[in-house]
Formats: sequence, structure tokens, C-alpha cells
Amino acid sequence: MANYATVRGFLLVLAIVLPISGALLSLVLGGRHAERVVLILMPAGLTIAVVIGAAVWSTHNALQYFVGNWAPPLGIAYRADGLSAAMMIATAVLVCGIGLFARSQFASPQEAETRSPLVFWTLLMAVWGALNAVFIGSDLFNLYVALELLTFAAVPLVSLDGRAETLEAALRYLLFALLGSILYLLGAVLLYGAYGTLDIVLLSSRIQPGPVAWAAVSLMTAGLLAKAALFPFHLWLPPAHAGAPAPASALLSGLVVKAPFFLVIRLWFDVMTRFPEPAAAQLLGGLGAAAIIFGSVLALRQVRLKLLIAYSTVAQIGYLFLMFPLAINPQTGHPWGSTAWTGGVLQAISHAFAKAAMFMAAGLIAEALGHDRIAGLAGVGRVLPITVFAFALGGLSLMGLPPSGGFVAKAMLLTAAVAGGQWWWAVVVLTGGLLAGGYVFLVLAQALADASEPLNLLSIISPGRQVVVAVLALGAVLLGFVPLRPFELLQIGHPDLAMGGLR
Amino acid sequence: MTGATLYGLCAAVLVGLGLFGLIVHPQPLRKILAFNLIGSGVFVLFGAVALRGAAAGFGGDPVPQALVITGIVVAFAATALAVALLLRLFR
Amino acid sequence: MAFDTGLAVVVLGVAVWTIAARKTVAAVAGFVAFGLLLALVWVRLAAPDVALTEAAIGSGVTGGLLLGAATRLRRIEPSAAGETLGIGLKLAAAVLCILVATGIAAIVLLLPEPAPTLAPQVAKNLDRTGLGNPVTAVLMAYRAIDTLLEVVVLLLALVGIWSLAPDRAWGGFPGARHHADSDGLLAFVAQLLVPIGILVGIHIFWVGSTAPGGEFQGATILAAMWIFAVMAGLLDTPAVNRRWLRLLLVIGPAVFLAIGLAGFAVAGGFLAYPEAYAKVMILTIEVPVTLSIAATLALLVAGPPERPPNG
Amino acid sequence: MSLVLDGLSILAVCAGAFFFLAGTVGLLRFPDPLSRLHALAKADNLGLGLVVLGLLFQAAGLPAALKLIGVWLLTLLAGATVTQLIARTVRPTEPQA
Repeated sequence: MANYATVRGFLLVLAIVLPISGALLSLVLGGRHAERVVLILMPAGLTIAVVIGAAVWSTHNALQYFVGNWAPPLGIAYRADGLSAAMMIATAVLVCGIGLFARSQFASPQEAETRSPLVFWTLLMAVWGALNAVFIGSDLFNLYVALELLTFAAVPLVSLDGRAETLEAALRYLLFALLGSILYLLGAVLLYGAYGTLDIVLLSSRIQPGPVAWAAVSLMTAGLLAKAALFPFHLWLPPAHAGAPAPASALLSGLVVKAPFFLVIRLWFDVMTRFPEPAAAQLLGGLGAAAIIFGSVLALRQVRLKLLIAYSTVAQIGYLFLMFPLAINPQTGHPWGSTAWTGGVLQAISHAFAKAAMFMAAGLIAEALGHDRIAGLAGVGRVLPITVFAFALGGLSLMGLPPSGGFVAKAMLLTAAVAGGQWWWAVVVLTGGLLAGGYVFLVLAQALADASEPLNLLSIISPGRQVVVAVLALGAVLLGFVPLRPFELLQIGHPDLAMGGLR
Repeated sequence: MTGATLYGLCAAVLVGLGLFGLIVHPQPLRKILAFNLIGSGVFVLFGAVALRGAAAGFGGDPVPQALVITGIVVAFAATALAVALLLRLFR
Repeated sequence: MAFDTGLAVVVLGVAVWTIAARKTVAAVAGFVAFGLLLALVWVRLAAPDVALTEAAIGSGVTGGLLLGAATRLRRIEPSAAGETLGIGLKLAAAVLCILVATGIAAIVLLLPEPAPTLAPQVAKNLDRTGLGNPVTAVLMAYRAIDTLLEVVVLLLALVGIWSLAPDRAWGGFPGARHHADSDGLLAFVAQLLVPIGILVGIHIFWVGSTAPGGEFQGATILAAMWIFAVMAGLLDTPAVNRRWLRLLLVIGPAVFLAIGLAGFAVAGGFLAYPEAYAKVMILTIEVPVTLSIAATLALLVAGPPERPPNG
Repeated sequence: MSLVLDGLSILAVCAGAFFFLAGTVGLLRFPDPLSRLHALAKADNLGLGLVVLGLLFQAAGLPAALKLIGVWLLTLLAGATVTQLIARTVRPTEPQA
């Protein structure tokens, strides 16, 4: 384990402190400066994430830092394994993309400060800091505070334009999120009562199979599922994600819902290392499968583009949870388990890129046309070719067609399903892909059709913003070209998974 | 039965009650109230855990006690945000 | 034990009332009583610091906030209601909640003996923090990063509330302007009570390093005094675009971060304190943090800006 | 000596508890808001005063005793103000004296 006082440990602190300072600075300087602060800090934050990734990769070990030099269980540790590093890099890239994209929508006023730019830039930084705190958190209560940080940063983004229906969506989102956090905290309290520590590493060595552990982990998982909007807790997501301004939707759908999913992984693979429970994993997979089918079918029936994309998020979150039954399978053991694990995580990252790009593309389309009714999209392909292209690339990843990150992720899940003798999950993956093909085609067919009359454009979309969207969509595609070796990064810090390996 | 067990059981009932209110009450303000009840239940449970851990001359384990203070403050912030959303929605 | 059993029964009774009461205002009144009783529970749980926090924040400020909301929503209460659940679903919910409560109760009975505890470790390291109150040592030393993030959480909730302002009121004054009542009764009492309250708040904060109390409890009392002064018409709420106000809100977490980073230089770690200066550094953090928390809490209650900055 | 003090404490606190009880009964039984307020304010002020008096015999020192008296005075002030405010809300049309 890396020494806690090394320069590298410093990086973990910075990954949280930098964005948080950014949020504070944006708030206190206000006005035109909020945006500037963010633009200056974005490259710095990206650099920190990449350096952490490089450090984890080169030492082949998790980075660890004891805050205040107090070792757990008394103190709090931050810990970055390969999975944390990958999520942090993806987050940094996406935040930079979203920030660049949002510049014209939340342009700073020349004179007096205005509401939505200040709130957006402050909360963008806050979301970033909260996500990093979740990804490197190693203390269950510190993670609770990080989750609340994320909730309070995310909820106001939903109702940024102040329409009544977005306020209602924000309130519903807040209530679900609060219920989720309190259930999570309840589980953490039970674990502390039984094992006297909140530190994940210590807990994994002390925890014993039995009613206390099961109850605690079930409560925490249920709370996290409510926050991750897994079926049947998905009701809050579509109105919230579809109602937010496009850059905020990208942030919420691409990144924010991944944080609770990430913690479910932590709980099931890092806390419960020694006794995973296949039956419970099958249940999680079942909910995931239901989410895939249900979300995709509802997406097919939507009239508005942003709602379609939001329902597609419900479906794509389902895929993430297929990794649990596939990786926790007593019959096959580790090698195929690690394939499923890597596939699940890769799905989270490639969906983040694809979905962020698609929401922002939808935002550009709505800005140009003044509406986002799918039936009225004819001719858009001619006016906004780059945007529609980006939407299509994102769709490719959602469907799981090559070449794309989504393809590799879903192929890994399929492989694990077939090799593990759990063919029923393979059927779900393939059905979900077909349905995704259906709703993506629905949009593209309209957008690429010729307009019967010339389109009446409300505003001209600058090529720069379209290019940002296309770059993020390309990111989702390029993930499919990464040779398999770097995916080992995801397994650093998980000796049990790395044993099987992918070679 | 010890005091810790008694209040632990009381906390369990509070969580159940709050959860029921959160599910069945149609008005958002009542849901917010119910959420606060669940929160109180969880905090009291943590307090009972702290009391069980009394040692080293302290009446209770100070770590959970400190965490409860943090929790109460966070719950207040959540309540304030929810109430503000609600008032804005029905203004 | 008889007292504890009685207290637990009354607490549960009042909790049932807050859920079952037909009128929202009555339910909120029940909740305030519930909070006060809960403070008593915390005393019985040997946690006076938490008792103070519960009485000040859990019951006091939260109760005031909810009571204000309930009164303002009374007119539209019927229309504010969503769909009511059918009797079958209600029964299902009841069964689910009974199961959850029973499960937790069973776990409570199953917790191991002797109970695991960090109390000895807290005690052993207490000297290194220079503090006498173990709870403050946990909040400001061992788990200081929790507290730092929590102060930011409060601030974000405030940004969230401000984000609900109408665009034309941005930068303006939160809430309605209260004017002194005709016979000046409230203003008179406020003039008398606010200085005393401020002293009490500072006292509660100051003793926190050695005795029950601390920045959250003290800050809440300061915030309450400020709210009182506003309600009595002595002060107006400040416009949210004021630079001094933004500084006041941010100074706490900013100093916290700065001293945390200084820890790298002087004690070899983030939020680490050299033993000789631990108490001084912690106090240096606590004073601005108390001010920031007090301002944040008061503004959380005041709500989003409603009146434009120049008008 | 301490026995006498303990006895006085018990006596005063019990008497205080009785007034609280009486005030609560008044709150529940009296017909209109104003007489309810009257019962509550009188009984509670006296009740709390007696409880504080009882505790004074047990106070550890002068500062503790002063704090107890401070608590009583603050409650008196707050109680009187709130009673006045509620009464004004109940009878908004009554001309000011």
C-alpha cells in the first residue's frame, strides 16, 4: 500500500479540494467571475484525475491517504483503486465537455449578476467535487456526506429554468434521494453497531455472514437503488432529467446516477468480499432486466426527444446491474466474473459519454427548432448535421453495435452470461439492444427525412458547440477501440478479480 | 432490558412509522415531516449504539455522537431545501 | 428504567400523532414537541452535545421552518395533495413498514456483546488535539473532513434555495419585510432578548472545546437571534448580491480548507495539526465556521430572494 | 443540613409539578382561548419558578444558581410575550389599551 504521506496521497485530497474551492470561489466572486473560475479549474482538475490514473497504473496498487494522519477506524481514509481512477478521469473529461458546451447557454452577464449562470457554474463544480469524494471515499459515513453533497448540488439543476413541472420533478427527485440516503445511513449505523468501524477495508475483514450484515447491506442497497433510479424506483428520473437544461441533463444522466451505482459495487465487491450472495445478485439482475425492457418500451412510446433519452437512461441503468449476477456466480468462478465486472463498469463509462452527448444534441436541436417533438424533427439532419451525427454515434453505443464502448461492454456481459451458463441474461442484453435500436432509429428516421416545408430556425447553433457534442460522442465510440489491456486498470486494487484476468 | 436496547427498539418503530407516513401521505409537507421522523429514528439508533459503546470514562462512544450532530444538520438543510421547493411550487 | 420506558412510550405516541393528525399544522406542532422530547432522549443516551443540537436545530429551527410552511400552505392544502393511495396499497405499505421495523428491532437485539467501540481510541488521542470534549475532537480533528464537507453541504442547500428565486428578484432580499408592530411589543422584547441570546450563543460555542456545546449549537442560537430580530422588524434581510454576505457565508469553509492545506506544511498532512498548536488551529477554524454556519442557517430559513435589489 | 435541603427541593419541585398539572388541565378544560392562555401562563410561570427554586437548593455554586435564575427570567419574558401575541391574534378587533 502506498505511503499515506506521499505526494500521490496529496492528489486525492486535491481531487476533492479543488472543485470545492471552485464552488466557493464562484459563489463569492459571483457575476462574470463564476464562469472564469470554472474554466480555469477545469484543466487543472482533469490533470489531477489523469495523474491519479497514471499513478495507480504505474504502481499497480491503490493509492491511499489518511486525512489528518489519523488512521482508520478513528480517522477517515481516501482510497483510489483502478475503478476510482477510471471513473474520475471519465468524470473530469465529461465535466470539461459539459462546461465548454454550457458557455453560451449560461453566458455570464456583462453587468449585474444573473441567477441561472451563477447557480449553474457553482453547482457544476460542486457536483464534480461530490463525485470525486464518492469515487475515492473509503468511509461509509464520509460517503453519506458525499452523497448528500451530490444530492444538494444536483437537485437545483433540475429546476434551473423555474417552470412548475420542473419544480415538481425536482421535489420528487429530492424526496427519493433523501429516502435513499437515510436508508443508506441506517445500514451504515447497523454495521458500526456490529463491527465498530465505518472504514470499508477494515469492515471487509471484520464482517461476518449473518442477519446483521444482510440487513445492513439490504437497507443500504435499497437506498442506493432509489438514488440510482433502478426499476421500480425509476419514477422520478424521466421528468427530472428531461426537464433540466441540456448541460444539466447531461451531467445528471451521464454522471450523477452513476455515483450510487458505484457505491453498490463498493458494497458488494469491497465490503462483502468474502461472501457474495448469488441469490441476491440474481434479484439485482432481475430488477436490471426489468429496467431494460420497461425503460426501452417506454422510450419507444415517447413523443418528446428529451423524455425518450431520459427513458433510455432508465433502460441503460438496468444493464449496469446485470454485472452482479454475472460476476457473482459460484459455478464459473473468477475469470468470467471479472469479464462481467469489467463489462459493467465499461457500460457505466461509455453510457456516460453517449448519454451526455445525446442530451446535449437534443438540447441543440430544441434550441434551433424551439421544440423537441420527435414528429417535427424532419429536416434537422440538413441544418445540424454534426449534431445529428453525434446523436447517432451515441445511439450506436446504446444499441451495443460495433464499433463503440457500448458494444464492448455488452459483448463482455454476453460472454460472461453464455460462459457462465446464465443464458437468460444474454436474451435480455440482446432484446434491450434491439429495442434501443428501435428508439434510436425512430429519432434518426425523422431527423434525416426531408422537411416538407423549410425549417423555421429560432437561432443559429455555433459549430463549436456541435463539435463539443460530437467529441463526447466520439469518446463513447473510441472506448470500443481501446485494446483490452488498459481495462486491467479497472481491476487494480481488486486482487480477487485480477487473479482471473482477461488475458 | 438495558436503556440502549429500549431506545434501539424505539428507534426501529420510529423508522417504521416515518416510512409509512412517507409512503401514504399525499401532501409533500407531510412527506417531509415523515422523512424527519425516519431521520430521528436512525439518529436515535446511532445514539443507542453509542450508549452500548460507553467506555474509557465516556458515557457513550463519542464517534457516533459526533456523527449524529453532522446528520441532524444535514437533515435540516434537506428540510429547508424541500420546504423552499414546495413553497415555490404552490405559490 | 421506568422513566426511560415512559419517555419512549410518550415519544412514540407523539410520533404517531405527527403521522396520523388530520391537519398539517397540528402534525407540525406534534413534531416540535417530538423534537423536545427527543432532546430528553439524548440526555438519557448520555449525549448532551446531541441533546443541544436536537433542541436547537432538530426541534427549534426545523420546527419553525415547517410551521411557517404549514401556515402558508394552509389555504391550498387540498390542492397541494397528490393522489391518495387506495386502502389496499395502504395496507401493503403498513405491512412493509411493520416488517422493516421488526427487522431493525431484531437486529438491535442481535447486536454483539460486548459492543465494539472507538471510545478508548478517542480518549487515548484526546491529548494530541488539545481538546477536552471528545465529541468536538471527533468533529474537528479525527473526522474533520466530514465537518468540512458538511459545512459545504449547508452552503449548497442555500444555493439551491436561492436558485428558486424569480429572475427579477435575483440579488435581492429574501422573504417579506417585517415591520415593527404597532405597540412595539415584539421589537421591545427583541431588543432585550437578542443581545442576551447572542451572548448565550457565543458561550455555547466557546465552551464546546471542553464541555457540551460547540459551533453547530452556538451557531444555531446566533441564527435564531438574527431571525428573531428580522421578525421583530429591527433588521431587514440582506440582499443576496452583497459581497460582504457572500464572504461571510464562505469564510468558514475557506478558512477550514486553508488551515487544512497548511497542515501539509506544518504537520505533514491535510487537516493535520501539530500537537503544540492543535487547539489554536482548531479554534481558528471554529470561529469563522460558526459565523458562516449561523449566517447560512438563518438564510436557509429566510428562503429565496423575493424583492429585487433596487426597489 | 443536606437532608433538609433535599427535603425542601422535593417539596418545591413537587409543588411546581402540581402547578404544571393544573395549568395543563386548564388548557384542556377551559372554554375559550383567553382563559386557556390565562391558566397556562399563570400556572407555568409559577410552576417553573417553584421547580427552579427546588433546584437552587441543589445548585453546585453561584454560577449554576445564576444560570437557573436566568432560565426562569428568560422563560417569564418569552411566556409573557407569546401570551400577549396570541391574545392579540385571537382578538384582533379589540382596541388597544
